[in-house]
Amino acid sequence: MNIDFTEEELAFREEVRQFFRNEMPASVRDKVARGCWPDREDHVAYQQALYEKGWAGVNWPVEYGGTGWSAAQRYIFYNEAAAADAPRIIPFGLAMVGPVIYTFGNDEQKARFLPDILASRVWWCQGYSEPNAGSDLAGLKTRAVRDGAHYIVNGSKTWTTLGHYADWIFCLVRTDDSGKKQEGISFLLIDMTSPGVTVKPIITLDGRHEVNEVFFEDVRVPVENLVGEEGKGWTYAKVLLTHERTNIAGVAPSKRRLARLKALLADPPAGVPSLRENAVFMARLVETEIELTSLEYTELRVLSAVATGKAPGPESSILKIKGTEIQQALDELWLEAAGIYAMPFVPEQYQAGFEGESIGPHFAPSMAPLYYNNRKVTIYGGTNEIQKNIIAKQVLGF
Amino acid sequence: MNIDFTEEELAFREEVRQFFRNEMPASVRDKVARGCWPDREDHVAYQQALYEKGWAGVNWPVEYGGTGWSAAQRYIFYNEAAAADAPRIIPFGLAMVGPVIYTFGNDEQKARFLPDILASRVWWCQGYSEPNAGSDLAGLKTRAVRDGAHYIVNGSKTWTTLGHYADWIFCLVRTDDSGKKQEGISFLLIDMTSPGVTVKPIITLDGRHEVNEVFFEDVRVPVENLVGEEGKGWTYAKVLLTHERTNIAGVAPSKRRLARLKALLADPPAGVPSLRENAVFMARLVETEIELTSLEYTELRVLSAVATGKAPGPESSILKIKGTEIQQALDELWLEAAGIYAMPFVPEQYQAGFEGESIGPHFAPSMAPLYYNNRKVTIYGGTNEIQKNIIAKQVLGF
Amino acid sequence: MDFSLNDIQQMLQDSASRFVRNDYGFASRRAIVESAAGYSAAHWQTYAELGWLALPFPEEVGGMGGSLSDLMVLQTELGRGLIVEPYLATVVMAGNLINRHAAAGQKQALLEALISGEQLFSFAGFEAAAQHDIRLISTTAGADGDGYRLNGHKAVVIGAGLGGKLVVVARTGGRPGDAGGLSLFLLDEDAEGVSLQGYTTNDGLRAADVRLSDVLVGPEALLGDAGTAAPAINAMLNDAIVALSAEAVGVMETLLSRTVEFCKVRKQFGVPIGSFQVLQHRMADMFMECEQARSMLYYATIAVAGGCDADVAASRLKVRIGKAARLVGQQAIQLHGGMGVTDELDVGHYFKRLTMINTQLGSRDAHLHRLVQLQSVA
Amino acid sequence: MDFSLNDIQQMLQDSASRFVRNDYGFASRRAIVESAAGYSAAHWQTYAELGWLALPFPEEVGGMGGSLSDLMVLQTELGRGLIVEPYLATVVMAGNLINRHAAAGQKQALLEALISGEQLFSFAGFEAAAQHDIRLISTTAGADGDGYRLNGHKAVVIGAGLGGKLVVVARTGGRPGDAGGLSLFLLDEDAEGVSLQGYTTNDGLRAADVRLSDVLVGPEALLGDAGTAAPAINAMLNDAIVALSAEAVGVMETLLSRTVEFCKVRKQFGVPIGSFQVLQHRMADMFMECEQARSMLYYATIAVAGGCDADVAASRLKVRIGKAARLVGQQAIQLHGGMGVTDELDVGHYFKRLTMINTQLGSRDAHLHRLVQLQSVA
Repeated sequence: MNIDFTEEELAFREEVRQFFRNEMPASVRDKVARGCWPDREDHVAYQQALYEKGWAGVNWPVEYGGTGWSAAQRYIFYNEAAAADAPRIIPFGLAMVGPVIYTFGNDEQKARFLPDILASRVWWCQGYSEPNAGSDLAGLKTRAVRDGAHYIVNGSKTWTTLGHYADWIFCLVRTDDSGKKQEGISFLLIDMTSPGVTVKPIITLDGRHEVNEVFFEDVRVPVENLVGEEGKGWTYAKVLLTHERTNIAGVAPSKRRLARLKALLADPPAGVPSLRENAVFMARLVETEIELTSLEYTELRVLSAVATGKAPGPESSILKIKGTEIQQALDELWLEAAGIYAMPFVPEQYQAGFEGESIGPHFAPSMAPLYYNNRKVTIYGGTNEIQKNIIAKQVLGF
Repeated sequence: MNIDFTEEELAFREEVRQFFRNEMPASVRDKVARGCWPDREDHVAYQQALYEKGWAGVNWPVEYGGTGWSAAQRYIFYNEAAAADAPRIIPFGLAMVGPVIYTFGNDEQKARFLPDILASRVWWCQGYSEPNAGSDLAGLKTRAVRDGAHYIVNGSKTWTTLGHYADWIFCLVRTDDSGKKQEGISFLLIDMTSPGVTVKPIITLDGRHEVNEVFFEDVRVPVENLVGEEGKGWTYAKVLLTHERTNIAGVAPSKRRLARLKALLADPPAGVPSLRENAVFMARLVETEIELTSLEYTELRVLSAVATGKAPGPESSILKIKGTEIQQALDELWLEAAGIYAMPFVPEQYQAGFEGESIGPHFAPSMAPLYYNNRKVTIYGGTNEIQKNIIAKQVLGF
Repeated sequence: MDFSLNDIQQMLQDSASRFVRNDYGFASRRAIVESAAGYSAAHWQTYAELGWLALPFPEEVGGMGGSLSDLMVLQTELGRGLIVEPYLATVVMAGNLINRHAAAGQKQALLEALISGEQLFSFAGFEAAAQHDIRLISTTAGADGDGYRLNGHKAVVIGAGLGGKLVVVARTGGRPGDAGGLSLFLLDEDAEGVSLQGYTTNDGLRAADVRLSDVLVGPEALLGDAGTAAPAINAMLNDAIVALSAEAVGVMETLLSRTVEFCKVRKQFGVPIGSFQVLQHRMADMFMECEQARSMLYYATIAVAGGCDADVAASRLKVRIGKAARLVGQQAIQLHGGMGVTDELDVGHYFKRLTMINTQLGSRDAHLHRLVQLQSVA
Repeated sequence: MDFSLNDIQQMLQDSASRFVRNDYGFASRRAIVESAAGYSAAHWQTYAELGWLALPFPEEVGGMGGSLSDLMVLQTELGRGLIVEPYLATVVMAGNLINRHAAAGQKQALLEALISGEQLFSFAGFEAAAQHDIRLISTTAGADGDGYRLNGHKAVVIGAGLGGKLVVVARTGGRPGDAGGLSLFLLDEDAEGVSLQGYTTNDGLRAADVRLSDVLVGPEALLGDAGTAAPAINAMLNDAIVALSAEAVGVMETLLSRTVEFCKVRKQFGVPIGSFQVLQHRMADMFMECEQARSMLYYATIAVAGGCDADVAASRLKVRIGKAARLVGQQAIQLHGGMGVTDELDVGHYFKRLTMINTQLGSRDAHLHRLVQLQSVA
């Protein structure tokens, strides 16, 4: 058992720190540090900086322009990124459709799509969930009917995160419903500018527009946009889902949020309650910290197993469940730290460029919206209840 | 809304206090106060004192020798009994088979059995659960086959509390298995001295002999010992189970245990950790106290509804679930209060008459066995999981 | 021993329930929240006509002389409607305080104006550094001629900014940490030196931060005796915790029934999701939390009204409500899935209110910590 | 970054696992617990032969020079067997302390006797008033001629009463509350003035309360330098918490697998009870607790071995193990139903051990409180 970094890894860490110090756009860092939501341009600017450095394809193999990093290097990268207040890497292109294309796509598709994904020149979004197919994803109804060189797509997708920013969408569509419901699903890439595609905002509890419904009305999609085989989409999607669950855990960002909270409590600005004197609160904080350290080591164990050649298995469900529980525990701790100023709803205050007189401590009024918004994390990516079903079935053998 | 006692009720309370001060055997009170298990004679002595006073049939109607008390009077009685360190009233005769007999039995049975139950001259035990019929009580297999003026009983019962003290057992037996499993069950009274009845101890985790298996091998039971109609036993048992669940809540004894714990912490004897300085522990204590107060008022609401003519319904499942959770929370608090002296297993120290040198604070070594023993409370009387099924089905309509 | 409603309570429950059902649907509530006024003046008049504004006040000032239990019954129903009018601020807090502490002469006129619906009030007590602990208040009211000069900053004054009057807590003596020296002043929102920074709260109420800079008032602005307001404020806060908790019970019971309905019709995997045992047990847990919260509400209402261990009872209630609200609110959202986090569905708005109720008047953590400290020295 | 076992660890795991499977079945364990000796001297010799007694000690005294990780691997397997021999007391606690603090000359002979299996030891440190806080120790060792006179009462000395030697912590200086002034003494159990009140613990170990009344010892009884033992004791306790927690992980993983097996075969309502979703999720929760506990064990092993924030890491581990043990233990019993509370089935005995592990070396509450205090002043 050994988790000490090698000399090479320590040198790598220094290089990563340098990058974040010097090459990440400062305006983006400031927004994240202040709890503002970065906009489309911010994300693109950050990801293109990564691309320039050759680091956009964190998980990609070298042959497709990826880093080819070891598990330890990826661990270092994610921790340094979070510590430097980098925004999350938008996963839909780089972490989701990219790997599907280089794993299951044909050479034409690789040549056509991968470079733009890696360089963040094209913004992708995900078309999985439907109004009546949430936890029961395989029950999806959006249909793609073959018509010569095209599929005609009809139906709708929902909870499409940042779909209003997107140029392309990757979709699970039904191409056959004669057999088992999982078997008639295909994986299709759709240009959002195609006639018949409509994006409708969904406003969430925090008052934000982050997710969307996407409607397809007789949308013609060239057959060359089908990834892999028709009817095999479910297989490709399942691989993705395992990665998505691992990604959702968010250990490094949670560490950053916890460290920031402890710094706040150590030297509370005016208007922040003196919570270090409240042992009830502090016990919650300590227990959350312990849970997070445990999860960090669980993640390291999974990474270490992957490094020695084992595939990430249903254990990734632990990462999803515990990671999201910790995120929500942190939301609650931060909400408590907002004290009486948790109540005002002043969204302008946590937008970039706000120059007015702050209501209460600057961060405080954004804590309730964040708490509301983050209720989603135990729902999306397969609800935590679905994850426990997976553990019961695939790990415990029920 | 009003829970103030009337003048009459206050006078009644004084009378109850007087009784416990003067007429409950002092040796019994001392055992309970010291955390010792009262033996058969102790229980009988206490219950016969109640009988002498006319208070043995707390829940019984006056016509059968009961008190005919109002809900408020019963509430007062149970609280005073707990506060005076009275042992629990052994429920099998007075709270279980007695009510079944006076409700569903015939006149001969009433005349024959009720006086001895009321006077605690006969010790009853309960024959419901079987090795393969626990949560699925209706799946019971003990058979009673009619043979002229007798039933011939074969099978076994388990978890029979204090069955080794008992003179009689009331049993659910299968008299028919042609229809639905609930329909072929009958309610039979069996003399434990009948040939073919064997009692075998089950030693529980705490090292005690409290429960038993009872075997029936060709036991001849006169048909006049059948209560009510053949095949209707399940109906009678269900009524009992609702009462049992309510009884299990044990609000008054839990209040007593909590008060005792607070007294201990206020002035801790040598060897008891100074837990009042430990806010983590104290927060658990305060939350348990809040939960208990809530449950007390939930119970009062049920009693008040019963008093205004409503039958205790599936809400009694809340009493069972929360009451047992609180008992177990108290077990854990007391275990913590035992500190380092939770470890020694010295059962002689908490037997009556122990005069040796105590290992640690007198109460401490009995806390782990009590904690172990009380794991049963969320299992028996219908597991807490079964109770939640009942709430989901009967209250929420699933 | 009787927990059934008496005739007045039954009437209150019926009228409030009817009002919420007929006149305070989710769409009309949304319109009120989004309106410039931020509350419905017409509804406020209805509340006056229904006697709700008069409920807790003595008959001699035109009140109904209702009990804390009566108020509890009403608030529970208002909770089911997510009412945004400043009933808690005006009636339960500011009005209560005026009734408890103002001089007889002041009381009559102020409460009559309140009861008739003419005048709104808000309680400008809390401050950033004090949070909900009134003893830590630092706003000062120094003597100035025969009047006073007020300086300070009141945080998140619920109901301020609607053109009502402010009942301000300020120190005429003592220092932050002292219970003594607190006084009450009545100010107009637009008085010289008073500046309001108004906003909507996360749950759709109107509120404001109130800054007082050399606000000069005459002696008539002082409500009741100087320096002695702490007991009245404390008693008012205990009442307010009961009323707020009653509202929470109404919100929670609504969330439970919405969730049960939803799980009966929402299908996944070809069956209603309510057929899954895990979700059934989750709803059984929500049900038990609602019932236990309601029971604790009864306990605390009786204790606070009876003045017996009222501070402890109020804190215990707030802790119990906070725990129940967390489970019921979070699970209502979880079981609604994606729909639960949309602005469109009412469920999310009940959840938001419930979350803010935990913050309002001191959180579960704050009250639990207070109880632990009381136990540790008891 | 590598969490796989190295060759030595794999060998330890294999040999311990084989021993538990072949030689430490539940019936034979019960016979050992009920025997007059209370442990198996024969097994103890096996432990010596397998090198387990030598594991953590340096090679120069005949040890294997094993790491804390190696010890962790072994203890996890021993946990699966509910071993009652005093491995923790003799090797992990008393031996560790001798190795850390005794003078070189003393160390050699004592550890050789330990490693060969000839001599048992126990750690007589804790006291009733001090509980597990070593700074509060009040047992005194006053100077007497060129030796010492010991007086005090040691509480629940695990492994005492088996004829081994006691490593006693006593004050040669300072007062209860001081970290300074603590010294270690080596006593025979039957020395004059030493009286043992022996018993079995709830989980089948042997232990004793040890009273010291004017126990006169020569200077050779002092282990290492006088008055300076606190750092060594503290370091030993951190190691012991890691080892004890490793044992807990073995116990928990065993309980989980027993429960899963049981729920697959136990039928009610005509189906295996493991087909009920609520019970499946309960076991998924148990699984996650086991995994998170194991992860925390790795973290703390590395931190304690590296001497980096070792006190905090050990407390955090003990808190995490306490939480996991509570859920896994209690739910294992609950899911076994009536069978879980019988003395007959092994499951209950794993549960009993797990419960006592929480008490041993300081409970979850005690360590969490300690961490809260550290945070509050950090």
